[in-house]
Amino acid sequence: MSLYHLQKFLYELNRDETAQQKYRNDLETLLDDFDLSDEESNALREGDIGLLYVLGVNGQILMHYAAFLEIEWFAYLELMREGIAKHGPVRAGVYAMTGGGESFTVEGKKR
Amino acid sequence: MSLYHLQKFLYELNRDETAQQKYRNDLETLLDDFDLSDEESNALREGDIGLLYVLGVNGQILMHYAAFLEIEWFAYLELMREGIAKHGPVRAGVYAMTGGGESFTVEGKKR
Amino acid sequence: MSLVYAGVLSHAPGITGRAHLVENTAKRDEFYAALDKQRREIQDSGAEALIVIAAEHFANFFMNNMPAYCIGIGSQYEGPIEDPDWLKISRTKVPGAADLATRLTREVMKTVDVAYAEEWKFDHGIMVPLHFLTPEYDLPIIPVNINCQGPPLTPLHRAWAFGKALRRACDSVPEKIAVVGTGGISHWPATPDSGKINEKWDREFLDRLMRNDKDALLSYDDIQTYRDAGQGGFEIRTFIAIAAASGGDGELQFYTAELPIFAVGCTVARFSLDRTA
Amino acid sequence: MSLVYAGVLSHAPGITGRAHLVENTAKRDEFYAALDKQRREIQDSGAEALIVIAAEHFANFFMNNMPAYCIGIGSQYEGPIEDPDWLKISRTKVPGAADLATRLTREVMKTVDVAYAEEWKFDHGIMVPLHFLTPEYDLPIIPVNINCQGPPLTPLHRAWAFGKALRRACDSVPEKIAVVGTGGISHWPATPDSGKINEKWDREFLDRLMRNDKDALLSYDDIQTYRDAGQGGFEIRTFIAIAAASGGDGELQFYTAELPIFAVGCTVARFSLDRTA
Ligand SMILES: [Fe+3]
Ligand SMILES: [Fe+3]
Repeated sequence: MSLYHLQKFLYELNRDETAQQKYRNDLETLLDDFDLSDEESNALREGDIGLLYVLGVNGQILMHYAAFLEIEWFAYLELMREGIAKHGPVRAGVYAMTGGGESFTVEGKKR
Repeated sequence: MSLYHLQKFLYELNRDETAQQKYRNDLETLLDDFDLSDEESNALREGDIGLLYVLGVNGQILMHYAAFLEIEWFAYLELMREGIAKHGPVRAGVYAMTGGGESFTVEGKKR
Repeated sequence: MSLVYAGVLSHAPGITGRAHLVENTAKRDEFYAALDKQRREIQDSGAEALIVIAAEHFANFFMNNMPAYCIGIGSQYEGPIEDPDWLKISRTKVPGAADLATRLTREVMKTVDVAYAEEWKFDHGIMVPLHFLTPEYDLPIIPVNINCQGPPLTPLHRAWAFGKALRRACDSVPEKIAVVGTGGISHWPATPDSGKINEKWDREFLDRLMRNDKDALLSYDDIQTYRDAGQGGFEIRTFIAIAAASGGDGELQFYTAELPIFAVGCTVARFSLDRTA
Repeated sequence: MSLVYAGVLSHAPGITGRAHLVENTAKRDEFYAALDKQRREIQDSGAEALIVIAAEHFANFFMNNMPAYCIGIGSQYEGPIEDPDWLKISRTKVPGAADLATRLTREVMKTVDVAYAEEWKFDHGIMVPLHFLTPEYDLPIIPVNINCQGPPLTPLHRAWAFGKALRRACDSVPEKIAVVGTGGISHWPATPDSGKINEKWDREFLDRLMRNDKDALLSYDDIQTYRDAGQGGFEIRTFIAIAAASGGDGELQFYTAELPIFAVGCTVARFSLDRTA
């Protein structure tokens, strides 16, 4: 049930300014508070949106982490697509059955 | 609804070792995270069990704070009684209608 | 009868957050106009409080304690929890209705088992509707959540039961109350498929909703919904609760699938209130 | 039928935490022997998992999201949340039953709206029972909470409905399951009145409980209960849920009001299981 802890990390980060400060200033201590695998911790250290998506993090949680990392909207969508191309389909969570996705907006296709 | 925040402070303290460390080492910063009146903050600074009981803190929350402060069981009960004697009846919360209380155990009466 | 208004509207964060990216600005402004009309209808109803039945997105509720529904009984809230620059809505305080909400909660609890909360950080699911419906944030808000996010989800027939219970509760108090349900229909929010909309599925759902056809509304199955309407489709629970609460026919005031940058088929509708609900 | 055992027992923290202070050690040991007998009965039932319906005390659930009930669907828990020296129970890991609990939750949700939780820090409300009933912590536990602490409380008739739903859920799975309800009867826990026990009220309640008299059990009123039985009296919800789940008569195996240092009338009982429940 490690996905639970990975999502909990991001849930706390999304809603708690103290956690956000800690993420910026003392990430290792913050990571220690959660029961994470090495792959998960590394994805959080590197802000690896694509891998986090493949690991099963819900987009409703992930998109706010991307905003926190100041990743622009269409770049965020593209990072998830790249994650699937690199790591394969989503492994767990609600999206476990989803595929690659494509760009559905005229605005995004221009980028 | 300040009793809500006062109880929330103790709820967090009871369940979170990080908050417990902060209580011991950096109490003012911890207090700043909660929306408390001066009377409430002072009661927490001084570990004033009697006043906290009168302010309406639920005993199920308060007894763990007392244990955290290493207050012995019968002393904990007595502190609540002293609080009522000093500050008057419980002002809010579930116990708002309760009175003074007495010792109901042979073990406690001997103390 | 103290329920004075019932309606539904979309809440996707792009509606405010990506407004500046839209190419089809005519359609966007038509949508905004429909939302402004809804604002006036609520105002004209004389509502003293607005219940917002939302499908929030892991802002307050997580799998460490995920209630089937929750009602806010606080006296004040704050929002948005998201980065204000991202959502393009400034962070603000929103008045609650503690006493009224507590009375409603006690009544609802007689038949439906709600959680309650004295604090709540509103996410886009509530802030986007409020931005359009009470832009001065001067109407007391009672937030409600239905779990549309983390399985096991609230079953559809229980979302219906909740809507009925909420109506009974509203009709038991003297205050005039408006209620809106805010969700999405088919959509794939915050995923690589963001912007995908199944217009056919949407129109079929909206047809059932406007007819307030209980059996047809409750016949959806989560596995099929996920396949045809995405995870966002789970949010039909909020619209279904409104149909149950209103007990009357709906009037679809606006729908478009032509704003995929908003990542949802944009919807505005109101319902007549059946007194015998 | 896969529910194989139903019983109730007291959970007050003094039962372990203040055991060393007791003067009436003979009565205390008689109580402990009754709990040990309950342990053996559960073992002999062949139960593969133990559901503990508890009334927890602001350890996991607070008024920021207080569910009427919650079911734990985690694979592991930890406890006690209290100072182990204070409770006299060492901190330990407790195995959960994630898959079974999730199946039960989905079934219960068809009629009763439970919250669910993937983590849970057990307080004395669960740890004291486990200390006696599964001292090696080797039986998978499914924790359940009913809100007996923070008003608006779960109505009694809904606690009954929950017990019925849980029974239906247990009977829908192949596993053998035991269930215990753990609360107090009259008591004034952690207040200046700690140690007060209304034995007359307790015996009247236990009589209704052992007869499994639904109407008599559901006729209690919270204001009267608070007056006659203290805040602790709100915890009758857990016992009522067990009566509903069992559908059979109870057998009172132990009761005493002679251990006020434990701050509760100490109770152990089991129920026959009505197949037509
Ligand atoms: Fe949504
Ligand atoms: Fe208790």
